[in-house]
Amino acid sequence: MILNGVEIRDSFAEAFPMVGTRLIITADSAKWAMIAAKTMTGFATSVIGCGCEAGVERVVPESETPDGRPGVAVLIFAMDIKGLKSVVPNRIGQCVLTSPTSACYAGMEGGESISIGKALKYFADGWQISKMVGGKRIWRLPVMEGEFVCDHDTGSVSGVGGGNILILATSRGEALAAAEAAVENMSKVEGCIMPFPGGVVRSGSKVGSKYKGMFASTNNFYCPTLRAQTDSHLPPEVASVMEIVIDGVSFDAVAACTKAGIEAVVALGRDKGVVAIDAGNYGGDLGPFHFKLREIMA
Amino acid sequence: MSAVRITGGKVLDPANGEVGVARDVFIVDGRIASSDLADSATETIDAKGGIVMAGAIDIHSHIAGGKSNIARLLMVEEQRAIREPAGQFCACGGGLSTMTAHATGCRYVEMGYTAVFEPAVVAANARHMHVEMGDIPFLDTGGYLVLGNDDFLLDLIASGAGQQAVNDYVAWMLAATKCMAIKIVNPGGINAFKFNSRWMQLDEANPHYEITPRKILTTLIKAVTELGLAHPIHLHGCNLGVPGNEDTTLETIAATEGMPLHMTHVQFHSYGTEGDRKFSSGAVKIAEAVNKNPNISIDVGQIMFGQTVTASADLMSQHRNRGIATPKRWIGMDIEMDAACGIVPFAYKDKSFVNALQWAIGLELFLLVEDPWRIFLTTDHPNGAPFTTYPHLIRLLMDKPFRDEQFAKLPKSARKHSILGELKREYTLEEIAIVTRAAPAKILGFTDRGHLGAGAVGDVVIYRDDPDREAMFSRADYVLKDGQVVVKDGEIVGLTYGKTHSVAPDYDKSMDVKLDRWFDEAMGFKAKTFKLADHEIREGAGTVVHATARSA
Amino acid sequence: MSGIVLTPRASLESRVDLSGVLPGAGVDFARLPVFHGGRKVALGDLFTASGVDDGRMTIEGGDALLDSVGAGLAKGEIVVKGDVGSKLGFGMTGGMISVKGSAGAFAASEVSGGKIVIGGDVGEKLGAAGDGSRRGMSGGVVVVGGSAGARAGERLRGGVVMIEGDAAEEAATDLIAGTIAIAGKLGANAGRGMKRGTLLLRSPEGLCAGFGDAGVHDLVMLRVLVRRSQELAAFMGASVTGARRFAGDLYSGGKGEALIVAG
Amino acid sequence: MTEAVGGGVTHKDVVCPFCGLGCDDISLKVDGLSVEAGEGACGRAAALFRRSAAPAPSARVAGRDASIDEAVSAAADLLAGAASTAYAGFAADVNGVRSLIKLASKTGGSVDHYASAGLFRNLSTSQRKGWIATTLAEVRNRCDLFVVVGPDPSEAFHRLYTRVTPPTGRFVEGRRKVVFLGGEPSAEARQQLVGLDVETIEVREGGLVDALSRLNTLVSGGSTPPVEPDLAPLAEALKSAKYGVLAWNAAALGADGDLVVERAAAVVDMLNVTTRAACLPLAGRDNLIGANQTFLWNIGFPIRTAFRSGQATHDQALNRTGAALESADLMVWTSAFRPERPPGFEGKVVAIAHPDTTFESEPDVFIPVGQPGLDHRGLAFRTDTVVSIPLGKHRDSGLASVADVAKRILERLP
Repeated sequence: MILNGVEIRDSFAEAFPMVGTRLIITADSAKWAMIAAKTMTGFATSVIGCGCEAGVERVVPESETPDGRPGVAVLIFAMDIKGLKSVVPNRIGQCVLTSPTSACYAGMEGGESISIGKALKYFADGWQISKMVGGKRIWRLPVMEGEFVCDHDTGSVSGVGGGNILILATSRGEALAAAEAAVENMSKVEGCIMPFPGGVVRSGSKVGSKYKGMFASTNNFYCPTLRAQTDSHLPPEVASVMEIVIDGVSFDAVAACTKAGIEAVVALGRDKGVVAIDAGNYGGDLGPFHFKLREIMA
Repeated sequence: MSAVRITGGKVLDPANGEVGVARDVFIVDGRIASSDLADSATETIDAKGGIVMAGAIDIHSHIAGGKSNIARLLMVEEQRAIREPAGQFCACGGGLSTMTAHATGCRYVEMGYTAVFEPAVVAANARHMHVEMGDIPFLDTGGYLVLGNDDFLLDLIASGAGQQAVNDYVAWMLAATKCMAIKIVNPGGINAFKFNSRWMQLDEANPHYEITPRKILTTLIKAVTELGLAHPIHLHGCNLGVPGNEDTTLETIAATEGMPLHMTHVQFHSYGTEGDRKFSSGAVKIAEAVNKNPNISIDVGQIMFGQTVTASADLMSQHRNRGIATPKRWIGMDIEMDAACGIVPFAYKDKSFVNALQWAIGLELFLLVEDPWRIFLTTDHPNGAPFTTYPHLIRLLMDKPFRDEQFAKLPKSARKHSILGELKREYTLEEIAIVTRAAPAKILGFTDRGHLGAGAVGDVVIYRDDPDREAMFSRADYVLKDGQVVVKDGEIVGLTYGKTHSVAPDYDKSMDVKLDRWFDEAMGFKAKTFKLADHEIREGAGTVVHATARSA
Repeated sequence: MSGIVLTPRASLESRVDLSGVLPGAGVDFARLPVFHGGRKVALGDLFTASGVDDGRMTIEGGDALLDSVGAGLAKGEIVVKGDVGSKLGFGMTGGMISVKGSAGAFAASEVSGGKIVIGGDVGEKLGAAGDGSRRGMSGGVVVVGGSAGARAGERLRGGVVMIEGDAAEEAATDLIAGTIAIAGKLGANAGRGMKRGTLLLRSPEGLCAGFGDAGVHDLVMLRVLVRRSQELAAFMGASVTGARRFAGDLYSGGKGEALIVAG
Repeated sequence: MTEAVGGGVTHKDVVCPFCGLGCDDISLKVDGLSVEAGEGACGRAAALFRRSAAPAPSARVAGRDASIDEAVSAAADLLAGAASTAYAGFAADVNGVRSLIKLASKTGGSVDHYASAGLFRNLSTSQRKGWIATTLAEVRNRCDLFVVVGPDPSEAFHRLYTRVTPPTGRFVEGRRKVVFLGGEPSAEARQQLVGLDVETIEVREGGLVDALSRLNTLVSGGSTPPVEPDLAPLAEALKSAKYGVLAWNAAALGADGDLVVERAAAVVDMLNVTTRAACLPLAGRDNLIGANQTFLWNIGFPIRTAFRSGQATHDQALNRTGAALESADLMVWTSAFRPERPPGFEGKVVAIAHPDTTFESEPDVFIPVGQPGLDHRGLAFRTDTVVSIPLGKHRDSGLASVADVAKRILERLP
């Protein structure tokens, strides 16, 4: 399949189940809401090394937030519910509780509940206050600046982690420009995050390594400089590859996000140096979710 | 003359060696008669297909008194939820673990019980106990007087007044309170708690009197032996409910040196400390000791799962238990230089490791103690469970597949610590008749109860021979109390009241002088006010006084 | 409102306990046993029952002698077009009760869910713990259009109580948790023994001596409350951001609060 | 013990039934029908035991003298016709109470005792949370620090201190201390307290709840705002006492007395974590405690219970006499111990009462009854709920007992 001169390779992204949750972080200003959100989703690019994958999902307007202040929705994904229960309160405790004027609310209902305020209340050393109103419990933790307000818990969802696209381009600059365009378009899709820096990962990996103890290592098949030494998957004109990894609350969300990314890249076209769109997989036997690029773009 | 002939049933009367004998039973003027006395039976009861037994006797059930009233007060939810069934014989009472007097008599007699004994009469509360027992229909009753924490006694022992003085005091107290046996609850421990001790081991000295529980126990065992009381000391030992108390229980058995002792609710005293939760069954060791020591008898105090309330004179242990109260409320009282009480509502949960193991320990005891004449069927009502669970307990004892089925429902962690699954024994009907009738009568010294021989009281029960023993023992087809039919086809058909039993061994009248002074000085009122008069018992009927070796 | 309609046959002279008279049970209402004075009678002796039991029930007229109306209600709706007596909605877990007139003592006592709206006044111990119970109302919403008698919210454990009129003395005594908003005047000794929970008031006057002033604060929590409870939004205004905070009962080591908010 | 003297006999060691302390050293001089209390009787007991030589009044129906039979019949008719009966007064010995319970359960109606306000203030805590309580003799022998909470209970329990805090106690080392918190001893009490350390801690009017709250917080190791009175020394004294007792007369505590009781019990609960302490919750008179105990073992509920068609329901607010009378059409007033004046009532009234009872308006049926402990034997409970006291018969007045009258009415019911 070729769209606007860009080859959509007959490949698929192979993704795994993850469990995730959404939080709404508010603050007195949009600026501080974003600072809290960015901080709490920092160092959360890959479960391999970070224990979770997290990112800003969207900016939430005042009219939609639980306290009427500017807000940001974030999504956090982990490999299992136990992992999620551990990372979520930890991140809120270190990065939201500490962030000026912030408050933190459940961003989804249903599923297994993930303690947030319930776990964080002990910081208040007995001075914590719980309120149960409208069927929901919320905690107030007195802090030096005033009070940190945080819902008791949030819901969770069985989501999809590791959706991806690979952008194969004729130069590093063109690859990055295409990736940026893709991320911008993908960010509009609700229910998804691109957890890597700026949404882009330049060091896509393969499973395993020659070194004992390494779970992942550089994806030499897509490294342009190794073309001569390895069974390269790259066409000769490709000089740089950027990957965008997608975690989402559902298969459909990840599929929509994938599509949005490809569309943005295709819009740039072959003229802007994009040669092909590919996706990372492991042969299809490991991850239950397969995002077939050509089906998505059909 | 009134005479009743029960015909067509199979008589199960282990005391007289009759096991399923097809014969008629005659009751003349309220007592069992030999056939030739009852030719002109005025009433014939067809017991065809039924099993005829003597009325059952419960030797340990907290049915009355101040602590029962406190329990009723605390368990208002239960009282609201469970009311006596409406009908001609309803008295507007209610409750299950806190059953009111009238309901207690009705529910017991429906199961075929005709005598129930209150095992913890605090002397100061004896008058209340008697007046309340007077409102329990159908049942013969009597109380065991709680001694062993009373300051007068501890002072007597500590001051070296001698065994004779103790004997005289015990006799004086029995006469004053019109009780029929002596109970000891946590010997010296309740008293020590008043001096702020929180634990009391068998050989630990009381903080004030400096005498040990062992000394109190052995002194009172001697006293009841020398006074000639039929029932041995009825002991609730030290360290109730404490993991590791199996050692205390074994030491206590050893301390008797062959003198008779009845140990009550032994399930609560058979705990080891093995396993990762430091709680394990001591039933094997305890049963072995009971088997080896013919001077020892026990009742079990089986627990059953569900809500109940624990009521005990042992405030020392109840204060420790206050944190596990369910619902969260409890009452304690220090009582009159005499004893105490602690009432803690509690729900035994089958999902709880400890509760599940307690359940198994009770059954292990039942199955491991070999001599049915020295073990009695109790739940320590209401402490382990309401007495209404007896039929279920009987089925657990008689029906191994049923028992295994119940056992399988318990947490694996608890089952791992119990040998219950390996115990193959099933109680026979005869053994049930022994543990619920013949043996209780014997251990209490009744020669005219617990059997169907000529001269015995006309307390007779006819059960339908139902293979489901729980159903069988839940409702008797017929119950006769003193020869009068009070239950027919499982329904109460008439209201009667039983008698109160007591003993009155003689004592040296110099004890009167000592106690007059004690009451004047320590108690602040008069000994003669303390003493119950005959006219106070059952509206003037007085008690049935049983002979003792020294009685006048 | 249709459903079952109960119309009194005559004015009542003795108290009537309507425990067990609940919509949605699919029973013959006329034959339901109820306590009347010292006797048990059939509901049909006192009321005519008409209509279809579709989960709703209307009591025409109403009477201050009608006790335990809606006690134990779990679902459905009850409307009383007049007054009720003691224990309105006692132990209710869900559903809706609306009383046009006034209610007696122990209204909404031990309620754990659902909503009760009372147009008029209520007697003492609104939402309080009943005899022998440790805890009062633990969830749900109660709105009182008029004033409340003494000890409103005693031992309240949760839920939202909204009193549009005054609250008599000793409101929120030994309050454990939950929220009481009082638009009118507060009687003496409010909040004694308050452990936790929130009083929303117009003025601190009436608070017991054990409350300490913590000053005026911007409280993000208020913005959340008005978005989660229409009753509290009506009380505080949707744009509320701050309140003067009093903490108490400090005499008993309590960590409750009284927030003084403008109307 | 009975001695003949002059124109009568003197009964010694008579047990007094009134306040619930159960003093048993009263002497009564009985001459025919006249009774005069001598030694041992406190002022109130002397007044209540006193009888003139005049014979008791006859039973009355609608104000006219009637035989007991006629009065019993009239009472039975009224009961049978009543829609809603309030059994009020309810002051009788245990047998009287038993019979009244049977009557009430048969006829339907609510039950309350006229002196029950204090009992229910105590139950508000004991039933809800529980407490650790004690009895008179324990206090007498062990208590080294006796804290009187609120008004001096000896106003109602006259010989209280003589009974529970004599100068020496068997296990009390040193001088016993009595602290009055928010009350002060009467002149009579001061005489009983000679030889003891007596301290009074003043509490502002209506401030007892707050004071007890603060005491509880201090005993629990918390802090409270520093307001007068300074209760830290009392908290420390209680913590270092061997057997501290907090005593109160709940009937004298006022409308927020339930809160006082709750906090006092909490203080005791906390003290027992490290030392020993107990409550001595006093309440009631005229066998209130016995009536409640008898109710508990027969019905399962405290008094303030209603019977309707053989079913008992317990509601402390609705079955309070005052509330019950608002919708009752018949009041059965029982008062055997003293001529307690019944509350005014618009409906019909059956009074089974002390011969000297006066009424706002003539009851429909009046049946005079004897006093337990004077005219007939009986049983009453002491105020500490554990001990019950046997009451004797000390004169032949011919007056029936409450039990007899209630039984006869029951038998006459249709």
